[in-house]
Amino acid sequence: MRFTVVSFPGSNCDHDCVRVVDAVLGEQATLVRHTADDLGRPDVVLLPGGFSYGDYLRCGAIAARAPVMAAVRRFAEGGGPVLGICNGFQVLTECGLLPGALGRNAGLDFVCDDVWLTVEGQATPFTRGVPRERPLRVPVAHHDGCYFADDDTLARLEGEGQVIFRYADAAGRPDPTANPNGSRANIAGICNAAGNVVGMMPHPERCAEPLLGGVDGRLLFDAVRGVLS
Amino acid sequence: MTPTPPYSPEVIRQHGLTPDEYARVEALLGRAPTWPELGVFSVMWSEHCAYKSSRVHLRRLPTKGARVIQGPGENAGVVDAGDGWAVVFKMESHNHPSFIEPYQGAATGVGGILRDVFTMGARPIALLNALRFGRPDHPRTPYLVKGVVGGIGGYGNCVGVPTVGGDASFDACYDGNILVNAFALGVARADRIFLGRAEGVGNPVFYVGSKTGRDGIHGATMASEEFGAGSEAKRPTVQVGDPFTEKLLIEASLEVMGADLLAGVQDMGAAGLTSSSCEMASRAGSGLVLDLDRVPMRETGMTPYELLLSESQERMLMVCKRGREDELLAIVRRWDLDVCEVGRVTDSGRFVCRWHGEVVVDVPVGALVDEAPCYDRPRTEPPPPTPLADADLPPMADAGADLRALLATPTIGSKRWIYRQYDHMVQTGTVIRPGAGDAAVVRLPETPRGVAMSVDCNGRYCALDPYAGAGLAVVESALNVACVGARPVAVTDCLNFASPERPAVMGAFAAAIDGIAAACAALETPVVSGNVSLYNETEGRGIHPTPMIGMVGLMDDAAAAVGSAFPAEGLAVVVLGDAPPALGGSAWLGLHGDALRGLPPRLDPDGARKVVDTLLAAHDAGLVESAHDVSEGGLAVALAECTFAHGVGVAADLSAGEGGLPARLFGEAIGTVVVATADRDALLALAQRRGVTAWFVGPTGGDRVVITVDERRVVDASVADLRAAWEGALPAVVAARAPVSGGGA
Amino acid sequence: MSEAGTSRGGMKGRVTVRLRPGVLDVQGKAIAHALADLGFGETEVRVGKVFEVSLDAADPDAARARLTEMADKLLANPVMESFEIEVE
Amino acid sequence: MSEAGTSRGGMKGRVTVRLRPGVLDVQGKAIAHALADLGFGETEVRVGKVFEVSLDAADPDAARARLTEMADKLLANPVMESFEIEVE
Ligand SMILES: Nc1ncnc2c1ncn2[C@@H]1O[C@H](COP(=O)(O)OP(=O)(O)O)[C@@H](O)[C@H]1O
Ligand SMILES: [Mg+2]
Repeated sequence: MRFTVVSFPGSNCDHDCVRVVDAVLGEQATLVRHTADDLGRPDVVLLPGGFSYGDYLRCGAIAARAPVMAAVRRFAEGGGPVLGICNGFQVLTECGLLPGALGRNAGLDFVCDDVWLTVEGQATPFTRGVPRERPLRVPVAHHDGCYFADDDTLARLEGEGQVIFRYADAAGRPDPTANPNGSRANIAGICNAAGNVVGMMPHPERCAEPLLGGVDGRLLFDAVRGVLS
Repeated sequence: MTPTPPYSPEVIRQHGLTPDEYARVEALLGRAPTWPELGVFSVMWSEHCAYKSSRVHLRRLPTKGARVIQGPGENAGVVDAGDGWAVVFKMESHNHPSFIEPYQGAATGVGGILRDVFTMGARPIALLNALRFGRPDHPRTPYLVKGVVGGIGGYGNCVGVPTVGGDASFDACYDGNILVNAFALGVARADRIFLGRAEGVGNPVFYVGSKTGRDGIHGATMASEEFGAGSEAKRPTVQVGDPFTEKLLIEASLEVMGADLLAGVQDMGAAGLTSSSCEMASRAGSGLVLDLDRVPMRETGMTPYELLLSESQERMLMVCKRGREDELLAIVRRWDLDVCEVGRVTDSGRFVCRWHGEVVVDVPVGALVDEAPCYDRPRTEPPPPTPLADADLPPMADAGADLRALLATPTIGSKRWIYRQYDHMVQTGTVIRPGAGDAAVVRLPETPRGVAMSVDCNGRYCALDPYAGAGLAVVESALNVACVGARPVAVTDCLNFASPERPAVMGAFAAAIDGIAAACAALETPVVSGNVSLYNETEGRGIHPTPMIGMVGLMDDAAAAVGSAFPAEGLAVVVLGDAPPALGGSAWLGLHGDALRGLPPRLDPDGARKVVDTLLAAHDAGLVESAHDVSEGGLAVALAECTFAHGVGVAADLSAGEGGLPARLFGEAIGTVVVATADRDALLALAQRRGVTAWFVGPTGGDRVVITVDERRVVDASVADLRAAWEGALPAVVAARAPVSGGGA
Repeated sequence: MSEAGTSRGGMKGRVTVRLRPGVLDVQGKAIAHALADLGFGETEVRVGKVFEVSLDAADPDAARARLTEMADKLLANPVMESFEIEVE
Repeated sequence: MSEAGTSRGGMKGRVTVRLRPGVLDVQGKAIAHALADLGFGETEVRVGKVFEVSLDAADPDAARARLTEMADKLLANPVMESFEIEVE
């Protein structure tokens, strides 16, 4: 199975994603640069975390306009599974493949910590079969992870089951105190209407090996592998 | 108009040169220096570049060892990590810029230390930082803390190098002079280390990275004739960090090095183009000619003087192998960086700069480097510390209350508020995160091995006894590394002191060097890189001597790394080591008045070595479930800290301890370790075989911290309550609102 | 390519980007708090960005058109932000 | 406490904070680059912040004086930034 990881100048979790794909999952990973017009026939596309273009304008804003995004859009519109992680999520909202926007954390500071996530929707290739009974423990590391969408959009997301992950406490309750960044409705991840494009602020690639203190993130990668094989 | 000689005494003074030094400049040149030459001498002969007050003493540090691939003298130290891998690391100060502009000062400190590491061909995989702030209630402290932490995070997070640990404490002596010491570590193949040498006559020299502006040009220029009244816009400006460009520079540099295109390379750090060029030429015994007008410039009207002295960030000087220029250009341009051929390596032994064809600098490299002043400044022996009489000890009314109060001081309290703002997991290699163990552990890419790192220094001990205090910083950092299960292998340092022109400061400096040397020798941890920061004082008030130590350790199996907190109930808690508890300079003394009294902990390098070896043997035997060294706040604080992460309490009986109650509980026995083990008998037997004192203090379990002495329950507190005090310490300091626009994107 | 404020084609403009009303301005709120702590009494603060752009353009109208396009395409995110153009 | 721009004591002002000339503007640099990539040609961009403040003040002069003080004390960092005040 082929995973393409899209790398923008300033992406810094691109190699972490490659590592999960090849060293942990044992699948094929290809790194594709921002200037590429071709993704190399992938089965799955990952948009990694980091600070594309320094995040100097808005997070993900400049990357969303990079040449490679045309190919990502084609792949997504063709139903291919796309996962945007952290900066990748920001890129997906900036280019309109996902609704809403990500703003400055409510606490104003960068937050790097483990959080708990409830899995709300299993209708995406990255969550199919992922257990909903217990929350997942996954790290976040971002300065601008506060999910915003207007009331109508939010109602639509909730109504259509497009909210995929919510910040929760260890018992799986989406408590406001468990929200690390002030996101509306504790939203940590969403998908598009078709369900094939998923964006999330937490970093599943950072908890896919026991050595790093957790393996819940691996469930997402295993899920997409299961769906495609 | 460019000033011309003769220069007024005032101008010479502004360039940091004494009349004697200036006379030597003229003698070496056989003429008066041109204006740009004066600038070049000014920076090359500065304390920062020439180590003129410290050099004679630094020679006493042990720098050799079986694992050392590169000791001091290059951009960073290099140590063999096994299987053909090397770790490359260094620590550096950015104290003054961080006091002026905390966000950018700290950020550019991180950028600078990263360049020192990747310039050697190593990919940076970890950052640490050691911070010293003034009193928690000083009006400027919250602003400085927020700015510095924001800047470190802002830079490190963006470049994608995890900040995995550090050290932070608060003391009135840093009110007017904070310390921001940044440490970086990278990995490289041991046979692919790059050196800062301008090798190969005729090789082209390339400037790579950001354009040059008037950033950070030293203060001398501010008052010099070059800036007439009203030339506000030309004022030298604060250095601004551009971590995005740094990230590109890392990737481009490593790619260029990987393609074997370079004969030498060096980052432009302090004193920018001047020091990078001269140091490279000096190390190679070559010369350089530069065409300054070709340097990519950010502003209009820049002069040769400014170009030579600018400290614009994110720039490198690369000596390309002749014939490989196009490959270099292609790589660097693909990373969207400015690049320009600015000169050539010569065999003249001279540093020559041209400006539109005209020679404006022509100086023997030796005059700038080898002939730089070197002083053995007058010094006075540090007075021996005086023991505290029992009568001088404050009475201890309530040990439980004291324990809680100590945990609530920001120096001892949790540093979570800090490291939560640092991406400590990027690169997916962090095995022991900040807060989880006594040292950070990061896996060495492509191997099962781990590298452990810790930075430490207790300035109060150093103020009382610089020899012991500096040695104890080595001991503490070595123990921290051993606690997680790694063998300490080498040291980098950052020696922060007040003015070397004061004999007492110089005496302390010399003594600190000897203390470090003694401890490093016993532990077989040579010093492979470091930095000296002098003149840390405001209005004649100096900081405590603060020789920060960064210790690096190695372990074969990163997965075997152990945390500091009790992981489970029913384990046996054993204290390893016989260092006597000391109250001199202790946090407990500080709780009840002036801490700067009495005898600090004793330095026993050989004893420390035995504890390190025993601890590592215990790790190898699988006898260590957790390990935490005793430091500020003593044994009681160490025990309490061990209960927080997993909420597992402890019942400790300290009757076998030494001294009165305060000493037993809060005496700082540097060199002892709290170990939790599942096999108490085996651990005690192992220690005994190795001649190391070990005593069982009690079992883990419950949800309270209970300490008894001679059948008296002196502490009985809930873990949750103590933890709340400990976690609240730093947030309370920064709760005071600070200016918002002090920097940051 | 110098940064030192040389204007190109004579034209200079300014794009001010603001958060839309209804979008929580956490920075503005924090600043209002800080101002209150400093004794400035109760205030309301909204934080925006201003981009000062020097560009080649034939005349102010052309400059305005291009700045509008820049804002639409890059400088503002319509989900959360609105913008305003001024030309010197 | 509403956020939606209700004014207090009638007064509204604006503090524009800019980097001093010569101070590296990393954001401006990246944005100019991005604009060029999007086909907008060569531009120069400097990024500033604008604080729109509603405050109680007797008259425009009083408002201006208070805004100046706010900028001095909090909104601008004199080491790197300069500011400008406008009152409605
Ligand atoms: N400035 C800092 N940056 C990052 N981590 C820090 C900093 N200061 C402290 N830490 C982390 O917080 C934890 C506790 O530090 P410290 O209180 O110094 O513990 P100890 O006394 O055991 O050395 C350690 O993991 C340390 O790395
Ligand atoms: Mg410490």
